[in-house]
Amino acid sequence: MNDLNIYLTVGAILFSLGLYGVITRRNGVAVLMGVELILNSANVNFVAFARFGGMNLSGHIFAMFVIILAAAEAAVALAIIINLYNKFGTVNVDDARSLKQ
Amino acid sequence: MFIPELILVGSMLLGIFADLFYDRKHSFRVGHWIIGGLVVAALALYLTPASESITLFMGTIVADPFARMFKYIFLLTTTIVILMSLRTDELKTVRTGEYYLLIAAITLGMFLMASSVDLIMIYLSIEVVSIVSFILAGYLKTQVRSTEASLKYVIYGAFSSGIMLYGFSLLFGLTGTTKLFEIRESLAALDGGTLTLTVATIMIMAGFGYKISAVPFHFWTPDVYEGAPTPITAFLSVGPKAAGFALLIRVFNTLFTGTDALTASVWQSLEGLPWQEVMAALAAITMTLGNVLAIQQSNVKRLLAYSSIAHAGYILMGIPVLSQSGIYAVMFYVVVYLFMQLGAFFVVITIKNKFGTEEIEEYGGIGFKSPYLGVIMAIFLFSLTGLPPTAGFIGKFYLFSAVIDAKMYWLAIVGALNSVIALYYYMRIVKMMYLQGEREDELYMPSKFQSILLAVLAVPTIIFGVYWTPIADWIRNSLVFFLP
Amino acid sequence: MDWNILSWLVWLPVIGAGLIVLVPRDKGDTMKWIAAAATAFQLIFAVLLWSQFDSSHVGFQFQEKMSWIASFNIQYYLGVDGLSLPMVLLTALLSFLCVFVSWKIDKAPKGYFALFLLLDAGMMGVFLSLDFFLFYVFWEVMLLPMYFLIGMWGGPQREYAAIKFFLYTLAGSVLMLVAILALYFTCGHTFDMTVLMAQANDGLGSMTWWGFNALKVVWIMLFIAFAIKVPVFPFHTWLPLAHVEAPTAVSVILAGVLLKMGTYGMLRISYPMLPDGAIWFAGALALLALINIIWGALCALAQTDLKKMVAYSSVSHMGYVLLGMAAVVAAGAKNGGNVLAAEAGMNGAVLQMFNHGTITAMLFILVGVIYDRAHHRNIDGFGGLGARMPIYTGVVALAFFAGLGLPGLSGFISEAMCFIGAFPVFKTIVIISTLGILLNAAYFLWAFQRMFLGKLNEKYVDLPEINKRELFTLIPLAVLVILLGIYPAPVLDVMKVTMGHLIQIIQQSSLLAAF
Amino acid sequence: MMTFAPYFLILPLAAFAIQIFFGKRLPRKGDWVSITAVGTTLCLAIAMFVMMLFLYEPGAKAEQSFEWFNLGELSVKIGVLIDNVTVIMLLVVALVSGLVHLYSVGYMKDDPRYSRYFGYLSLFTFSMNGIILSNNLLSIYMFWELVGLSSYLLIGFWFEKDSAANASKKAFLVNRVGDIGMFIGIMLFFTATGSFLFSDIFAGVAAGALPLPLLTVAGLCLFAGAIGKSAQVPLHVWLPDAMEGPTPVSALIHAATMVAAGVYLTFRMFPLFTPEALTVIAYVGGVTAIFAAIIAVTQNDIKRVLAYSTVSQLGYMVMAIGTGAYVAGFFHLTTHAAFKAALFLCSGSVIHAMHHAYHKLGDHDSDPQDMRNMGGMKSKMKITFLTMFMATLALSGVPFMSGFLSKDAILAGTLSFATHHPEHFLLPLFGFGAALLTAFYMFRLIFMTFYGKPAKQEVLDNIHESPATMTTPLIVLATLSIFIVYTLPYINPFSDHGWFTDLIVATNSVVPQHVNPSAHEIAEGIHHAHLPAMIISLIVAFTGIALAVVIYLKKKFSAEKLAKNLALPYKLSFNKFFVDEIYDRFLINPTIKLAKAVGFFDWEIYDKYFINGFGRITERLSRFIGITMDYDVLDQQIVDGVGKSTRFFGGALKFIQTGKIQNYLVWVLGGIIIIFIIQAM
Repeated sequence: MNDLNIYLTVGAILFSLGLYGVITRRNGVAVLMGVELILNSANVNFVAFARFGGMNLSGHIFAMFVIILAAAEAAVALAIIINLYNKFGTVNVDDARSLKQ
Repeated sequence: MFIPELILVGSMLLGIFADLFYDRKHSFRVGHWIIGGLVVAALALYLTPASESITLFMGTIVADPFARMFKYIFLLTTTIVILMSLRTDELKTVRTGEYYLLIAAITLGMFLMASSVDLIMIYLSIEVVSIVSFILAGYLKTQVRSTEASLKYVIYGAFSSGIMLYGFSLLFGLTGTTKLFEIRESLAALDGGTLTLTVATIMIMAGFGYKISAVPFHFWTPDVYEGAPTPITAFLSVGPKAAGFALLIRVFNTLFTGTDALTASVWQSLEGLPWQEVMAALAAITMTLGNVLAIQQSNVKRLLAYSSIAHAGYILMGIPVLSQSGIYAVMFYVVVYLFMQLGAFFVVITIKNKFGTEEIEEYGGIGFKSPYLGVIMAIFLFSLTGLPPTAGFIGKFYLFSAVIDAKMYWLAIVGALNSVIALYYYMRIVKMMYLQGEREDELYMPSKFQSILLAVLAVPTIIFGVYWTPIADWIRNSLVFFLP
Repeated sequence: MDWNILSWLVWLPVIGAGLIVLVPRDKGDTMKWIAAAATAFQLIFAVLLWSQFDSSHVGFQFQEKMSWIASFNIQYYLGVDGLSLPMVLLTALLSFLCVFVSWKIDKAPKGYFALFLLLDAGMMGVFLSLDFFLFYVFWEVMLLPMYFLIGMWGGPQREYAAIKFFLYTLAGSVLMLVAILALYFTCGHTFDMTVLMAQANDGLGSMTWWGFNALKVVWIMLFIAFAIKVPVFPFHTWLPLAHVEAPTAVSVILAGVLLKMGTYGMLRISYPMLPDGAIWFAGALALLALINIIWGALCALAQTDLKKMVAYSSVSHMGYVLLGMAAVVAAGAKNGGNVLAAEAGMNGAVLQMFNHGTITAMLFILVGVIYDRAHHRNIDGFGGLGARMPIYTGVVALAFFAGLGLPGLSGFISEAMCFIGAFPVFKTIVIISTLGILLNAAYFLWAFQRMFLGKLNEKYVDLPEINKRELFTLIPLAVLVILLGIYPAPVLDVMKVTMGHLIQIIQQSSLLAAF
Repeated sequence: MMTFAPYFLILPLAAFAIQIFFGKRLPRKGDWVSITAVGTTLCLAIAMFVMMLFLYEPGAKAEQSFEWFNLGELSVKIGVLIDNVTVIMLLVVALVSGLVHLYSVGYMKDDPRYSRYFGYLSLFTFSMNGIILSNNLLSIYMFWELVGLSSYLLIGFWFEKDSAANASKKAFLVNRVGDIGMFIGIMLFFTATGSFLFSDIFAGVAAGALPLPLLTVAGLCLFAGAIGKSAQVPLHVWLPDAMEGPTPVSALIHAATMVAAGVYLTFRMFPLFTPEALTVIAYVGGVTAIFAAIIAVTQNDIKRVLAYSTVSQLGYMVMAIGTGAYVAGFFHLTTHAAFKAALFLCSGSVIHAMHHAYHKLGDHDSDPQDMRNMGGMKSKMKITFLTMFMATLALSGVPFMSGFLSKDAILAGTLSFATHHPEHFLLPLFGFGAALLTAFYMFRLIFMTFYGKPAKQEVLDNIHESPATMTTPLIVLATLSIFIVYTLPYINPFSDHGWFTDLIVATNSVVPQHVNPSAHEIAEGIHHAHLPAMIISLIVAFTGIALAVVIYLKKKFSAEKLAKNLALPYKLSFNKFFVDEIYDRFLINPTIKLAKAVGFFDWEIYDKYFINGFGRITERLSRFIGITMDYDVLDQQIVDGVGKSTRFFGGALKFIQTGKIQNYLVWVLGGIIIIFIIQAM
């Protein structure tokens, strides 16, 4: 199989791992890492397509933006998790369950 | 032109600067600055030629009547929400300077959402709105519920935007470009839908679905709405939702339809990709689930949250119709929905301030304690139910007519029966306010400012129910998309 | 008539309501007098309208038409014909009387009378509007005041009754909304009833939805919407509850006017717009009529609550109306074009609507009178009142005998016309439903005996006799009941041309030959 | 004559209105209002009668119709028909009614609702005249129910008595059963001929508007009305109970006039009846005659005896019409009106006397109507006794009395009918049997009341003759039961030939294809059967009287012993063959039960569980979805599932980690996958 598919496979695996992490990790930080994985899997795709698809650079640009936003998102999320830690004394997302039906 | 956006940014910077000089007590004054900025922006928007439709920044965003109309909606929503926030007791405890700045930032994000035509810009704008809303949802750091709401919101948001992003990447791979119109060309060129395209579509749908809180991407809504400060809840249930719909309309009708979309009055979905059945089904499920779940809520904010899911379902009906009249109905409903939803929330805030409760059971006799609030609330609730002669009825009327015009009778009947369910739980509030309790001797009249703001929201709700030709025309004129 | 009398009829109560809202809330009597004045003027206008009406003229008179929402081709379009005129008079009369019936309301009189006038306006609007959209708006607008009137001034179970009424009716009317829009888009993008009458039948007849003939689907949707109001058998259970819980005046309006809207809607909309549907459905309609008559009568026979008994008697009596309406197919070719029967049935149906309006109004007012004195409505709880309150007993006797269709009182002639009309087509059904005559007599006489005959129940030795105000509300109705019983021609003359025209429309339908 | 007609309706109606609204405030409680009204009608009736006599033309007939209302094509006409029959009926009603008014002045003297009583009487007179004058089925039906109303009001006049209240309700409802049949008949005729007028209907039927079987049915439906009104079997049950009303009312309504209305209707409709219909009618009449007579034999309540005898006599008339001898039937109607009214008024005066006697003795328990408490009154109440005796002779069919002539004619009719149709031999048997019993029970009544010893002597001592207002009517009516009144100008006590039979001419049937015998043939047959009939009837009448004498006067056998020996028939007769009990058991109670069941189902089951079911289902659904979305459930079901599956796919995973917010995400994934599946398909 050619190079593009290798990259895509890598991206897909990353994506799945990310999903799995987001869904199964209790630790808030770990969950965030799962999200990062998902985003980066997308980045891998973008770059791969841009490179092997023999196309313009917009793929790379997109990846750049995603990285930036991921950083911003992570910053906000971490802040919130810290706040959570102050409130609940833990970073386990599943301890926050005061809001329910 | 980009001037209104620039003005927004400017007023934001100004606000940050001004905030330095306010102490904790007076930092709410920033809100006034921002309102000023919004007004000026509105003015600027008004001054830009109405029918212009151009692209900016290398074709990443457009300025066309469609976007323009939504910008007005955003400005109005933001202004009202800021006015609410200035009056709510929830925010008395914290320093609110940044709060208003962040709201302004969201407004900017929504502006971009309504007008972006490039995948990058779409993702960017969505993230701007999302990230800031995360912060606002958790703005009351000291409150457990608020913190928890923001946590759930952020994880959920990041997750679904991630999925959407992955979908974008696939789409990009299929077509090799990020510009909607070019993507559309190549999609039309590539015969039939491939599996990849389907996957991409659905992943994107997930991203948008999360923004407009459509089933099954709605789970964050009740918790976040209940946890967040009420003005933010009101804001989230109107502003970003409207932006989401604007984006949804633009993207889906640009990408996944036959090339005649946005010009013809009725068009087809991209062949090999019959997404409108799915969308219709989503609409039906969304409104039903929203209503059915709203029935058993005991907390008014939560009830309104679920009902807002139901309303998303109604609005969603207009999109799979794939016709001008469908989009028209959506825009109309968004306008109407703005008034009644914000109004209902503001009444909730006022009642919370005065009587200190959000529980339906404790609303007993408010209609007698404060006739003004009672009547106003009743108007909003009837409108939300969709009873004539209120604007809500007209909104539903347009939606149903669009659906029926497209011969989707089953969807129309589902929607109609749903409004019966809706009647039940909205009436529960009315029942508590009026059918309980007895005549009181001293009546509570909200402050002049609140009364006026309530009237400002309530009067259109009635007027547009009786004579809505003006906004009808306005919307008809704004039903013009940029085309390359 | 260059001044828009119809608009006045509709909007006068709204003006009244506006004034009442302005009155300071401790001035109860002022409000009552304002309400009385508004409804009195309305009544005068209605009588004026009656006198000016040209009964020899087919089609709508005093039309008022102006564009409302041009973009959707919605009009503000009012008009009156032989079908709506009696209903208009009935509405005006009952509203006027009911103001005095509810004179003793002292809980939040401002809200009560304002809402009552709004209700009045809504009913007038329904009977007068010729634009389908306008019709629907009025139809819905009526619900809100009704909800509050039952819910705030009603009996112990009022909240449940109110919401049940509301849900029931709304469930029907949303279907009507869908039907309206279907008509709009299939029949020339208009809500103008007169146009729809011309186009709807052919417009829908050709289409099929989900394998059904579109016309039948629309007919069914409309029928359910109206049947819930009538109420036709499976949809009738909101009625006893709502009537029992509602305050007297509201029960009067509910039974006297609102029930008529169902049958009015069928005659105004379903029949002329979808004659094929009317013929296709006539058999079922007759059957439902039979069930209504017998079922309602049996239920009434079983009741111990006087008001509930009267409520169920309404179910039974509205069955006669349906029977008369089903008779229209007698004009069909297959039935030998028996126009006589069709006329008897259709006119009988409308006359029955009017007469039942007056009779049942009397009955509910009388129930209210005794309830105000004894504070219960248990039939077995009284006894021998005839000796104690002779005048009241006399009036009740009049009302009861009118209710059981005694000749010489208005109920008889309309019921007889309905039967005679339907007889040639639906022999068996009519013969069975004549049992209704017997059952009606049974429960009315039985109740009368249990309440007024026999030994005087010593609990009520000093029950006060009916007072002047109450008599004032009853006498006009009583007079109408007797006069129309002896000489129904005045009302019939007003409606017969319209009805004849309607029958012609049905006759022209293509299905009729095949029926 | 036509000009007189309106007054027969207007005057009594006006009197009714005045009495109801102002009666209490008028001098003498306004009895004079009603009396004047009915008196005037009486004068008018007499005037018309005289005119009729002098015109002396059998077929005399004046008719006038006007449009009541029209609906375009359909025009409903009603109107007035005056012929000899009408005139005679008017006279009968006016006369009896007038006398009863007069009588009531004394009888009802100190009743609290005196004025209302006269109002009701006027209402009755109004509606009865309406029936007589109508020339169409519609207005007949209307007045038909109105007499029902007035009878309801008068039976229940003393409504404090539960028995009276029940009786009135029963009367109205039982009549309504018949009326429904009548209404169906009217609808049949209207559907066929498009009109309610007799003339149109006759013409239409003659033209064959209805096929014969249908015509039979229609005729019988009309006759059902008569069954109800004239208390024929099986709807006779209301009449005996109706005796709860004041006695003058029983005389007027339930003996002389209203109950005759059924016969009158059958008489009017005679031309419409097919032979089959007539046969049915004849048998209904015959059975009624014998059936009621049997019951009358054992009753002890003086009024009930008379009530059953009324039923039985009405049966005679109906049977006469059924057998075609309908002139005789109408003749009997007339004569019967006189002497039966007399009998009732006499019994009234007896009861009046007894009542006062008991009242004076302060005895409120004993029943003043029970014949066992009476006896020996002959000496005390001469006038009453004499008049009653005459009337009894008339009723028992003793020569020189009107009853003899009319009953004789009827029997002749049945006899000739039986000779033409031997298979119907039962009818004459019924007739003569009834005649025998009639004579028997009437004299039983006379002997028990006026002869022998009273149960309590002191009661007898306090008996006084009634006032003149009461006795005058008795005398008048008694005189009217002498044969000569009806046979003038001929004076032959053994032939009914006279002005009456001359003026009342038989009309031919309009039934197509001449299936019915013509009036002439019928008349011939009757003429031939005349002599044998007379002989037999004389024999049976005197046998009956003799039996009565032996048992009740000479006391040769004791009635009690007889009763014991004939236990079963006695029981049956005494308990009126348990008809009421049967109806209660098998008709009324089941209906009430059904009603209760339906009411219960409608309210407690259909509404509660089905209609509210929708609401409840929605509620449940919401709760259910709420729960499934609740976290704990999700932990167990979904997430563990995901965990397991991930372990299954992903390989080694020590333990399942689960989160709460993540449950949402699981749902999102699930949703995406589902959508994908749908979409991909």
